[in-house]
Amino acid sequence: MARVTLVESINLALNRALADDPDVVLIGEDIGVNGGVFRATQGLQQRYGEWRVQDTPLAEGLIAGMSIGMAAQGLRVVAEIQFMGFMYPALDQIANHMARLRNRTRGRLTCPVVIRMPHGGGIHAPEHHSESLEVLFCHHAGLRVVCPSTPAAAYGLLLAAIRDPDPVIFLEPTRLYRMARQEVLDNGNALPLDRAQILREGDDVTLVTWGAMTHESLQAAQQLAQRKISCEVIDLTSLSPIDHDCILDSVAHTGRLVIVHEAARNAGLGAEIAATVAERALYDLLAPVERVTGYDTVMPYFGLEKAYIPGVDRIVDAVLRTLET
Amino acid sequence: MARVTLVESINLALNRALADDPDVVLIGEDIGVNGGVFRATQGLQQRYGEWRVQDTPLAEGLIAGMSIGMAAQGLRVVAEIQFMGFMYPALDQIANHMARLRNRTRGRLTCPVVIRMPHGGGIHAPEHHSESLEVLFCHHAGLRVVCPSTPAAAYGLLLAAIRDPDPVIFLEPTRLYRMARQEVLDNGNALPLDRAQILREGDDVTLVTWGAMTHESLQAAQQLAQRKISCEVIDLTSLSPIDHDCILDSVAHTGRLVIVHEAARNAGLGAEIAATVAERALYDLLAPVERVTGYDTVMPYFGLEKAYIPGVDRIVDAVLRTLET
Amino acid sequence: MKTVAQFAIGYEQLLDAGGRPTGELPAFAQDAGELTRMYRMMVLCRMFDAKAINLQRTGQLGTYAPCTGQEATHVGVGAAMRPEDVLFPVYREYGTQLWRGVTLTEILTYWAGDETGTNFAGPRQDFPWCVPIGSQAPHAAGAAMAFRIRGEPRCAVAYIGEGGTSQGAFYEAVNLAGARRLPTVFVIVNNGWAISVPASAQTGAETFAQKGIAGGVPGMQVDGNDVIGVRAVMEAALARARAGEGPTVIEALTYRLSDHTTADDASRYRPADELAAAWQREPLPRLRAYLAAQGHWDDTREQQLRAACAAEIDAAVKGYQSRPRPAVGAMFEHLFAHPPAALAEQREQATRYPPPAH
Amino acid sequence: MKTVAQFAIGYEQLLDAGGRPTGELPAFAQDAGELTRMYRMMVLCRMFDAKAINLQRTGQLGTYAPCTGQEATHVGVGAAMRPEDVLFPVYREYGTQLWRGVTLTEILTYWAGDETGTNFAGPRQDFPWCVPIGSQAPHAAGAAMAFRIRGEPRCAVAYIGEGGTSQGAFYEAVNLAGARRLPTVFVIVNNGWAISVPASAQTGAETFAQKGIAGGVPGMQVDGNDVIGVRAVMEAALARARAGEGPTVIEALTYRLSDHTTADDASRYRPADELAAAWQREPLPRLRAYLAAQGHWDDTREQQLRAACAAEIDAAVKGYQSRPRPAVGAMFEHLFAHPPAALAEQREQATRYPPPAH
Ligand SMILES: Cc1ncc(C[n+]2csc(CCOP(=O)(O)OP(=O)(O)O)c2C)c(N)n1
Ligand SMILES: Cc1ncc(C[n+]2csc(CCOP(=O)(O)OP(=O)(O)O)c2C)c(N)n1
Ligand SMILES: [Mg+2]
Ligand SMILES: [Mg+2]
Repeated sequence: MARVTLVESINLALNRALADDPDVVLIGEDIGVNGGVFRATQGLQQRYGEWRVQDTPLAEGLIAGMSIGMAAQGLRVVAEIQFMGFMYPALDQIANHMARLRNRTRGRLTCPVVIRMPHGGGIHAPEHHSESLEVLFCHHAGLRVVCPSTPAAAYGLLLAAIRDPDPVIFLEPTRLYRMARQEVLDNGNALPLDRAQILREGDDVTLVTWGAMTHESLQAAQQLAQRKISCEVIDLTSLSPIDHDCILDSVAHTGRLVIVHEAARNAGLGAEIAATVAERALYDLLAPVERVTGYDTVMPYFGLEKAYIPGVDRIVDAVLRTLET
Repeated sequence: MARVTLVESINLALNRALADDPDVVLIGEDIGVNGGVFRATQGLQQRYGEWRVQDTPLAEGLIAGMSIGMAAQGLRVVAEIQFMGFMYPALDQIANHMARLRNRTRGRLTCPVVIRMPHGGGIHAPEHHSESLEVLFCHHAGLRVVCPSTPAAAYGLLLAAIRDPDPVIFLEPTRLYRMARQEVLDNGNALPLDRAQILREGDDVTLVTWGAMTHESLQAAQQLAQRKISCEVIDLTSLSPIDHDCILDSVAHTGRLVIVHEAARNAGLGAEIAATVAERALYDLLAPVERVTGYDTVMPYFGLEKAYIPGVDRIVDAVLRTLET
Repeated sequence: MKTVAQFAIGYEQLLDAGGRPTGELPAFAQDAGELTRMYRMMVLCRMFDAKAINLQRTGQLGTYAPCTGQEATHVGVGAAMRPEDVLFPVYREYGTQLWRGVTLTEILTYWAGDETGTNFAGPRQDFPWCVPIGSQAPHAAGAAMAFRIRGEPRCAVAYIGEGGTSQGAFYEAVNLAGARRLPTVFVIVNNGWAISVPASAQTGAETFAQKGIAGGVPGMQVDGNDVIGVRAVMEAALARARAGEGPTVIEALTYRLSDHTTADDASRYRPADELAAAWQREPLPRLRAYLAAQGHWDDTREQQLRAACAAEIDAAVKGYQSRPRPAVGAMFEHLFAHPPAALAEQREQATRYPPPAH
Repeated sequence: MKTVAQFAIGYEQLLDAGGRPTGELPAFAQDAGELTRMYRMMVLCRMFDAKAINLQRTGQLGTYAPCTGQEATHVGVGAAMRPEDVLFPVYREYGTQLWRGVTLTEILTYWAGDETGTNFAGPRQDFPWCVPIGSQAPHAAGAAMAFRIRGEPRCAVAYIGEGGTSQGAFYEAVNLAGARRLPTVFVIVNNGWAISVPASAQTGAETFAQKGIAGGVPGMQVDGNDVIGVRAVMEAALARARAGEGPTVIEALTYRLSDHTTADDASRYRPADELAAAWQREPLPRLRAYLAAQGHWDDTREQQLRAACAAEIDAAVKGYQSRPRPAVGAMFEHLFAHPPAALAEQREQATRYPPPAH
């Protein structure tokens, strides 16, 4: 069992999938010799050849579109979009075809595609390299959206996503790629999709978050623990479908909910969580819901990105506000 | 003062804008000789010539992209996307450039562009002609999103959108294009952006809706009135920014909130409204919030579209549920 | 300045507008049975079109996209393909689809707003109709990539209208196919119009065939009303592709003799004389003239054929009209192989609120 | 099969790799002052590159995209344009931008992650750097459309990397410009690589210049390390455009002598011998050799020039380092001319939570 970073665990899972199943094919920009700009695919083209680990021409719409043709032919395509801000040209194919082909043909043609992409900012990168656009995928039926926050989760969920017969958008928290190491057993075991994960149990307030913001949320929980405030921290992990039961159970216990995400607040995924609680657990709530999110601005150039990404202070204050009542 | 349909009021506003301001230019597919597939631009190319009312090559990404170059040069571009399902290839340009150019250049270059497109289903059209994708625009800072539901609102808001110095996504409820007539004074007066409109005052429940669903919502309110239940019906009109004050005032009065929209439920714009109420008006709520929405499926082919679009019954039942407590 | 690259676009026509061969005809055209089958399919399409338009006008069908005028292109392409090839149609290439085993009933069911129409019983791997213009081209390149990876001697055939060639997705697909020498044939159906926009306004390119050059893919034009010419160039392109020599772009010059769809009124924008002239070049009489000149056709056979087609169409319409209507639950059933739990609740709700019958 | 269209791609080089004229040089090249200015700008770019890379390596700048090797293309294009033309750059064409009045300080400010760097004091209508590859091409076509509508004798110049030509947006823009004869010049900078992907894997096209043919736009190649050649073909293309004769696609053949950006390590994927060979063709020595051969240059002048450039760069770096840092509120200020009320609340909140100083 090796202690690996999140990006290394992705590499392990991709390697495992390629080794296990000859139908698995990787495509993307600079994923071949270069091993991807984050090195997620490092060494894989050398091992599996130029057709199974393939650099495409520079066109994200093409990457998504060709994936559909390949997948409908029975290949299991794992496509990389280099940065999330570049996924827009792919969205037409993802929303209008990938998410719909099974339904459109009443099950005749299917799209077992995983689209991997980095998610979020905080790495001092140029414009368009730090976006958090998960909600744009979540709103589309026919897609699963997954965002692991630990190496082990990344490994098991990526394998699950690749083996799933339907399209999965797989978001990789850029800031966490190399932040920490964890023991990951490369045993080919997939983790179940569609499930949230409780990262820390607590009694006073429920914190729901995902991706790199799990980091700040756990730090906030720790700070609050010193003030004898006990936070339950839920890593949503599956952004679509949302594991509402996990959240509702926790809110039934704590009575307070703070949602933390890096994406812009307006019509972000936090809204769906808050709305569901307002519908299904209104009477459990002891205090108004709080959302701690990116602002309704565009992600600023990196000089101000730390002012945009919710910090521990903002989370702590939001939790304290829910306890004022 | 003429009694006109919604699509005719759009035509009046476009004509007025072209007549008043030589910088106004219309672009789109089939908007010239053909006057647009819904006839919104009927007669305008004949009147203003082939350069000011221009058919583009068949490419929505291009339409959005060229709009940016034109607008940054000081033209006021009104672009038509033929159906909302075809807006995806334009989203890259809209999100990555149109919404950002002012901010990116610190105000040096701006994008006074209006992108018009039909919104919603119910017209027996083929696949991709009936989408409700407003939330994909709303999540992006730097855009305004407007959706009028009456001919008079369409006229005044379209003029406001064209005169606004920033990009506005202008959604036209397809099902209402010819449903009703209203007196519209073609006097060149714009209506204020950013405001919701109360279509019907009431005391027991607040219904928030927009676009074609105002129709079913008003019908539901009428049915409920017969049962002595008084609904306040708010036409959101400005989908981004949301006029939260209008909603919060109403909920403070009624204590109950039902949100009605045609778009899919998951991460739809209704979630933002419910979330904001759960944050800012929790103690006003006498009952859980209800959302009556399209299902989390893809918009079905038209044989089942009436099963997808929320009907009056579903709205009535949701209102009744809020009154059970 | 020295010249570093040169390109030429050729034009093929094997039967002229009067049905006269322009030279020696290819082998398949020596087979009267084969030509008759092709003629039969063209007539079936023409008659089906009329029926479908009629069904739409009488409220028995949704919006329908006719194929009248384009039958030679559609049938020529279909006849050149092998069953194991995969078709990526747009929305009006019924001749190709029918040749490959899609049924008239499936076509009607699709235009009635029912997804079951796309669940072809025949060519199981063929893609369904593709409404977002241009977006099918990358699917074809992707399928061809799969054939290439697996070393299968199969081809992907992507249709696109001349209007559709303005979409970047088309170009991206051509470029990929060219870069990787994928077994793909892109058939540009230049029918003169993209709804109300004439081909001349769509591009400054002298031909649509030359769009391939941007991707290093050879392009050529063919008289799209000459079914023998279309089939011949298509067979050659497929043979090249199967031999690993890469993709081809074929521009078929034909004409949309009908409205764009039943929701369109072409008289708003299309000059009447242009339409009249196009009727002079249309594909059916020319093949019929050739068959007759060869002694393989006469009025009796024509009447028999038309009666047989009418019967086939009637039977299909009956099948269409008596098909089971989709249940409300159908919209939830095929989204996922393993649907998330929440969907079951919504399905239950939808079933409680059935739509008003119509 | 008859031929219906023919195309050729030409290649231009006016100074060879040794700095020897290949024929008669254009008028501007008779003006030693002008050539010296061009040489000066190329040297400034080269030296600035080194400085910026150094700032990045020492933590004083963010990721930076170098231009080393491409100076002749950038300066040649800039020198051919008029001030009233509008530039649509990608991200490394500093030579063009500097020629047009963008400052070194603005460039550094941009790469420091500060939007104020894009608020050029000089060319107010030029577009800022464009990160999403290919997406600037339609902007250029749109600006050219505005010039056309208003009848202004101005041109839009869009840069794109050879990798960027794979994006549909590029093709869509070329097609529009061709269809409407818009005054646009598309400059494809073929520097051999798109990060780790070689030009040969990007397309099956023999040249990138031929991508114009798809849109009916003439294309040509030029030696992109020959600043005289680049400026000459660019001037011709701009003159054509201004005369209403439509757009041109120019492929400048050059080489990225550096890493893709400071975040990249080209030694992972790029053969060392290819790089070494490219250094033999690089642009600076060849113009210098020509100037020297004409008696307009010598070591003293070179040393003076380098000292002057170093001073200019130092001053710019000082200006950069002492620039005002953006306040947190800046991210709210320029979203809208008339910001919605809710934004003020968020701005207030953001101000309460300033980021940790760094
Ligand atoms: C992306 C997209 N934009 C717009 C439309 C609306 N539309 C349907 S058909 C059509 C014209 C297509 O013309 P062409 O490609 O020449 O095909 P044809 O109809 O002539 O066969 C348009 C604009 C669409 N279906 N998809
Ligand atoms: C849409 C998009 N996809 C991916 C990237 C990441 N990326 C940045 S530069 C680059 C390669 C560009 O190559 P080329 O167009 O040849 O320009 P060059 O860097 O060689 O000047 C890539 C893939 C991007 N910026 N935008
Ligand atoms: Mg057409
Ligand atoms: Mg390059």
